[in-house]
Amino acid sequence: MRQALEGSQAIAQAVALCRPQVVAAYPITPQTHIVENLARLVADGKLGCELVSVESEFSAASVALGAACAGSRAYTASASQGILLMSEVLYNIAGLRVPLVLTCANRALSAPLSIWNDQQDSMAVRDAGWIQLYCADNQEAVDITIQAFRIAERCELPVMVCVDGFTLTHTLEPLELPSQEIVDRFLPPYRFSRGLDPLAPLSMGTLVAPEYFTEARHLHHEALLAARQEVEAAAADWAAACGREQAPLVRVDGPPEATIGMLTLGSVFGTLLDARDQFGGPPVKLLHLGCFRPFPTEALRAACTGLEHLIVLERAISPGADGIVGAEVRSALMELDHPPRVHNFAAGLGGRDVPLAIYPRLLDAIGKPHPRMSAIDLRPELLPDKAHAAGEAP
Amino acid sequence: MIEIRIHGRGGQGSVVAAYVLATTAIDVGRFAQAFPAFGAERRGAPVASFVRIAATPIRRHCQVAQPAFLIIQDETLLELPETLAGLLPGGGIVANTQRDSQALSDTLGHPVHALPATRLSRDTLGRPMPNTALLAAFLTLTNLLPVAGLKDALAQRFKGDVLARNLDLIDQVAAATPAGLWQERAHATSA
Amino acid sequence: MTTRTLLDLRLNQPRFQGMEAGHRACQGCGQALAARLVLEATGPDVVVANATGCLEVFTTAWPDSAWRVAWLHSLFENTAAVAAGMEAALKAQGRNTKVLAFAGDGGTFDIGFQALSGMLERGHNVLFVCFDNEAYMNTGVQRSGSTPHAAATTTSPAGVARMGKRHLKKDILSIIAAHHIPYAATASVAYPADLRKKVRRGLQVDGPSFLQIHSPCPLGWAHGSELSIEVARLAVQTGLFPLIELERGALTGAMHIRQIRPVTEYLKLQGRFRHLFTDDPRAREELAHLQALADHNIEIYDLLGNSPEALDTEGADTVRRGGLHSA
Amino acid sequence: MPTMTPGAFAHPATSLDFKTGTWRTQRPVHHLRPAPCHSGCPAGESPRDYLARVAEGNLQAAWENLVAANPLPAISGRVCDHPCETACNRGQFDSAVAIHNVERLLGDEAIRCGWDYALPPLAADAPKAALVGAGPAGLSCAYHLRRQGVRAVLMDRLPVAGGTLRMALPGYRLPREVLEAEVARLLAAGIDFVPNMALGRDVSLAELQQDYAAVFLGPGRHRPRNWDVDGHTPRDLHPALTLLQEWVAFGTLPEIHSAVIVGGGNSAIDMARVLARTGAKVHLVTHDALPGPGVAREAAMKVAPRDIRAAEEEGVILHPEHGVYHIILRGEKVAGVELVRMKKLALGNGRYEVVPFEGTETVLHVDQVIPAIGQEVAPDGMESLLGKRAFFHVDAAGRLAGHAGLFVGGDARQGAWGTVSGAVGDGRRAAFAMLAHLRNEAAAQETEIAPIGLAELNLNYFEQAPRAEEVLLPVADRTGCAEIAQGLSAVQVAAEAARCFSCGNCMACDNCWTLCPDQAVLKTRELAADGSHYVIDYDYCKGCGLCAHECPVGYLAMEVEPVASAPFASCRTEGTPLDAPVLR
Repeated sequence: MRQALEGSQAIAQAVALCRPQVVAAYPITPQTHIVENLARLVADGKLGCELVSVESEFSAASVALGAACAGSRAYTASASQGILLMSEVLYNIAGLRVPLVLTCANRALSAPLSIWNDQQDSMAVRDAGWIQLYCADNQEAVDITIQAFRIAERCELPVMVCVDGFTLTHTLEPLELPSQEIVDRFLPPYRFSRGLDPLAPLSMGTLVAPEYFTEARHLHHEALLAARQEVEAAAADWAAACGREQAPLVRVDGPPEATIGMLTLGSVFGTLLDARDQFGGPPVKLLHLGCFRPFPTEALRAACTGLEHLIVLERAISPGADGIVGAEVRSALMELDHPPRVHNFAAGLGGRDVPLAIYPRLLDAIGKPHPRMSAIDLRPELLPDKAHAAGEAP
Repeated sequence: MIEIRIHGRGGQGSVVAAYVLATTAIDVGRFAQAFPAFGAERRGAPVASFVRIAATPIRRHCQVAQPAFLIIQDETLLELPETLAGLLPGGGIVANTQRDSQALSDTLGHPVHALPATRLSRDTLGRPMPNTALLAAFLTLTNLLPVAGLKDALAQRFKGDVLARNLDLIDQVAAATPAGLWQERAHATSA
Repeated sequence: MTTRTLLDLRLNQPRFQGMEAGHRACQGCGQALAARLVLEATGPDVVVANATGCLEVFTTAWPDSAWRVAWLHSLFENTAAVAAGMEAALKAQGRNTKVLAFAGDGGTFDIGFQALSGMLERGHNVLFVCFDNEAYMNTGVQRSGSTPHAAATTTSPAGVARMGKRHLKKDILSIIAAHHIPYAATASVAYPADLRKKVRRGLQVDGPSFLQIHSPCPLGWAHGSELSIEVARLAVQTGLFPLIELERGALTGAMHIRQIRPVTEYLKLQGRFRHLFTDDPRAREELAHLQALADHNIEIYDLLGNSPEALDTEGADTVRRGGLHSA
Repeated sequence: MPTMTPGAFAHPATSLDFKTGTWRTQRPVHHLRPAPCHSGCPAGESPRDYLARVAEGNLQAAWENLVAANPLPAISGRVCDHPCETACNRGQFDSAVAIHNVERLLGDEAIRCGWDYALPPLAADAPKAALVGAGPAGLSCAYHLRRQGVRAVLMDRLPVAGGTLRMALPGYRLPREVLEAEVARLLAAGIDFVPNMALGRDVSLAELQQDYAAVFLGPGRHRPRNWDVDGHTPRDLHPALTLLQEWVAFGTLPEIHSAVIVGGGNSAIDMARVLARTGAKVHLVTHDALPGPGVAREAAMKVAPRDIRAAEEEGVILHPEHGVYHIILRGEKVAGVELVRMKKLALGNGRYEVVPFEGTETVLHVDQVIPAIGQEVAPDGMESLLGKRAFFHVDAAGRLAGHAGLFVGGDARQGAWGTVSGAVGDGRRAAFAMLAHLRNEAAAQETEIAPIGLAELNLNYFEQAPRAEEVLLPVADRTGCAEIAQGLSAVQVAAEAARCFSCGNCMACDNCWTLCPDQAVLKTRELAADGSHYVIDYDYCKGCGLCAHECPVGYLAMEVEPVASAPFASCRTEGTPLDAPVLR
């Protein structure tokens, strides 16, 4: 039933509905409210799980790994610097094919230090071998968190649910929370085939020599690619269970005949929807990439057929490269007969507000020469003079 | 869609006020959104929080740049230029102050409704928490949402004596505030 | 006779102002006060490695910085290692600029402990200062290894099932002392002269030194911003936060308590212990537990002074007309 | 508009651009308040301030501060009943500061070193005033008039100045050489003294009022009040004052074996002690109570507790809260007295009534009764003014209603303190009233500000420290006029000054400067305009209240932040010079 909930509160309730048995909690803005709400549920006896208040994110991921291997459904949450601190463990968890769910409350990376929202943290660990799902709003944050547990446990791969810090975690919105019965029917009790069991004592995390390493990595890669079907299956089953339409890989909103597309990840998608209504102009197809790993190549090709221009609006910059999502979108669309020209921009770095007015600016920018990768909302007046000049089109 | 900005100081419950107002709207079947100006609220530092209320789902996730109304929890904030920045022409201000509404309206160039929320809350709640009184005045002035909705929203957060005192405070303020004075202004901006 | 401007007066204060006004700390912040007191004792010839946390956030909101000393913030968990690197470099260059490491209790007891232990074991000539406000305050009062037993935080709330933090406050000083470093001590903002003396002792020793400064947080401990010193003083006078000095692992100094106060006098001023004053039997049990912990400290550190001394808990903060010129 | 720097580094102390003062909802303010020792002193001294000078080692500056109110410290230091010590906040902490000993030492040092009263030279056309009676009231009034540049012509019917001090105070309390030295120095500083000039005999009041625009009357009380019990008085009744004056002048006393002295003032106690020295068995009966905590000043004996103790040590038997019910006569000779318990009860309108209690009668066999129940104004020369009354009815400043230009002070006043400090205070207040009269301006109203209490001090910052007690002559040696109280040494006085809490005024202890988390309190070497040693920088003060809470002396108080009338009042930038704290 419809409730007014802050994003973090809703995520915590969703996690609780999935009956986690071990939760590793460590505070970091803007994720802290999630673990605070879980701690409140435990302290009030409403959630019977082991809440482990660890001393750092490195240990938060390690505790979750240990718990999942030992046969319990494990959960943790973090952001920004915390994600980097635990990155060594993240690669380890994926390589060990251990199922667990982590919420990443997206926040910029230091240096320079910022506590505000962008997606450089989850993008920085895109090669860790995790499934990475992005939420456009807090309703998706609830639904995708619940689906994430089933996806992880069926694929035996860890799932990172990415939610924009502050703009979603600290925003109160009307949300639907499913009943415990619906979640219990959708999500069976935790079972991990390779769990540590004295009766079937497997050895996990072995040393693999050159003769065998490639095959191990290949299996991991295959599993991740196959996970696309599981992401879609989970979305379909969950839509049937809760009655809300899901758009797991790529959400498309706009007239089929549109020749201009605009693709983004996270909460900016809602702002673009409102902006298109407000500013009008040429027909534009708005795309939201709900799943970044595994990269939904076929789904993207289908969505972009017929487009002449595709604006990719990223929320992070890889210094020295031609964009992150933009580069992957270009390579995915190359084999199309008439691939659209990809215009790659970043916006809202370090929490800068992305207003509705970004929409006309983007449409205007594709008509003029622009660098292969640049921040559309850069403030040149803040730059020292010589760099300012270099900022012009090459 | 109506956009409202609430100004206070760290520790004065500005974020709670935004959440309560949005919860009230959602409970009576409207769509709403509330969020704090994201940053480290230091006790005593000026902070702001935002509320959007509309008839259709609110999909955007960005700051409120041109609010239709302001709620000022601490009158000393009226001295900071950024407090009134972007307020729509004719945008109403509900201010927690002992000073006279008309005098403030002339000075600030916007319709102001002044009420001594700190004193009222100290007398009725036993501690200086101006947010409930200011919200009650705002809803009475604009008829944006039924005051009864505000009471239900508070019932979700408080109980027992604290709730009873808050409800009593709401009735006091609603009775002393000209109902519907800004109704058409609230209507005009919600188109 | 000239009318001096405020700024002219500010730039000619008799003590070194290592941290300037205009930082964004909350009203009555114990940590802001402690940091400035430390730098008054060290003077300007220092380099500071600062961990993530309140102190770092409220002093360096670009483009403003409150620091007048060379200062670097890297991450939350690597402060001691960064400081060790600085010390090695300065040694290589033959410069005797002192290296300081600043961290909160989270950055010392928990996430930064490994790097700290490494730095101590390798004997780097660094003074590591832990500003202990007993929880993760920058992220909004979550429990840390330093949070006292039974204190309520947002991640160790006083709920139906539990009365605040279940575990005990980590005895960090004993663990640090077990590294057999030349000097480790505790200090409090309620005794500034004692604090500055211990900073100077830390700087004089050759090798690592550690100072844990009790720094009240009006927001997190939930007391009035004007009570920070009173609360800090009671923490010492009740025995809950003993002011002691350890050299090479042995206890070599302690501020004796002239008149021991019951722990309730300290606890009742703070909202984080409010749940201990309900008529719940577990609350009474926790109060007795905290009193026992205080009595234990008094016993093992021999804190009870048998006769009034000039530098015991009543004498150390006695004021003199014209102020304490030397301390 | 800042320019982004590589790695976003920041320059030192740039936080000064961010004025956190806008966070305040209350602000700390320096609040100079009177200390209880000032409010308690009838002479208007401010011991806290001269104790501060003593603590700083500047005894002359201390004396100069003291004599700004009371020109006779060497005398009052010895004989005053020091209400300042009763009021001292430190009394409720461990023990009051020995203020009277400090005052005595300063007075003695001034005499020893010849410190100058530095009275301003008189202008040729300076207004002049006449003063009748060279007792403490007259001397003080003349001195204060001269400080204000008025020529003071002080006359007394006796050949020497001093009044009651000279005539009635025994040497063991006030040594003659101290009295004469201090009075002489005061007169030499610029007061025209005219001895052997009795009002009514050598000059008339009318003549004075003709020659002088302002006349001060300080005749004191020198006519013993008649005393009787049911109309009976023994034949050889000697009032205490006359016996005392005879002893002080010639050292002789009539032959008395045992006596009852009736009265609770200084002359009663002195009479008892002088008589006890002759070996007589001496009782003192008074309806006053013994002074002490909880005893109202009006109901208590107007004698310093140390003098009461000394009297008991010297054998005087005290009967407080008693009265003489009958005198038992054999013919006209006294054979004994019948005593009864009595109590001075407050009537509620500030007046007191003496109530005897039937059933508590006792008999004392003595051969003499000596009344010491105070004196009245000798009316000679002032009959028209006094009429049938025993004292002059004047307002606080000594103005006599209906007689512009006529002022009265000292013991001659109805409701007088009956002490030296009271008389000195009367003289000072009358002087300023006369000055206003001479310049025909409205007299300034002395507003009474409540003194600062113990609760407003932060006692964590003070340590228990015993009070220095002066040595007294052993009882056996208290024979002649040798001074009994030996006073304190300079070292002991310095220690006492260090014990002073400095209530309500900054003692530059550095607490506010040391404990401000925002570096918003700045220390000044010079004295700031408001007399403190610290300046609060309201650009940055966040109003947390720490400095006010930790100020040991209650000099800092928090007040609600004044909301500027016009919004967007610009904050002060650091370049502009200060307005309040101009540094001298």
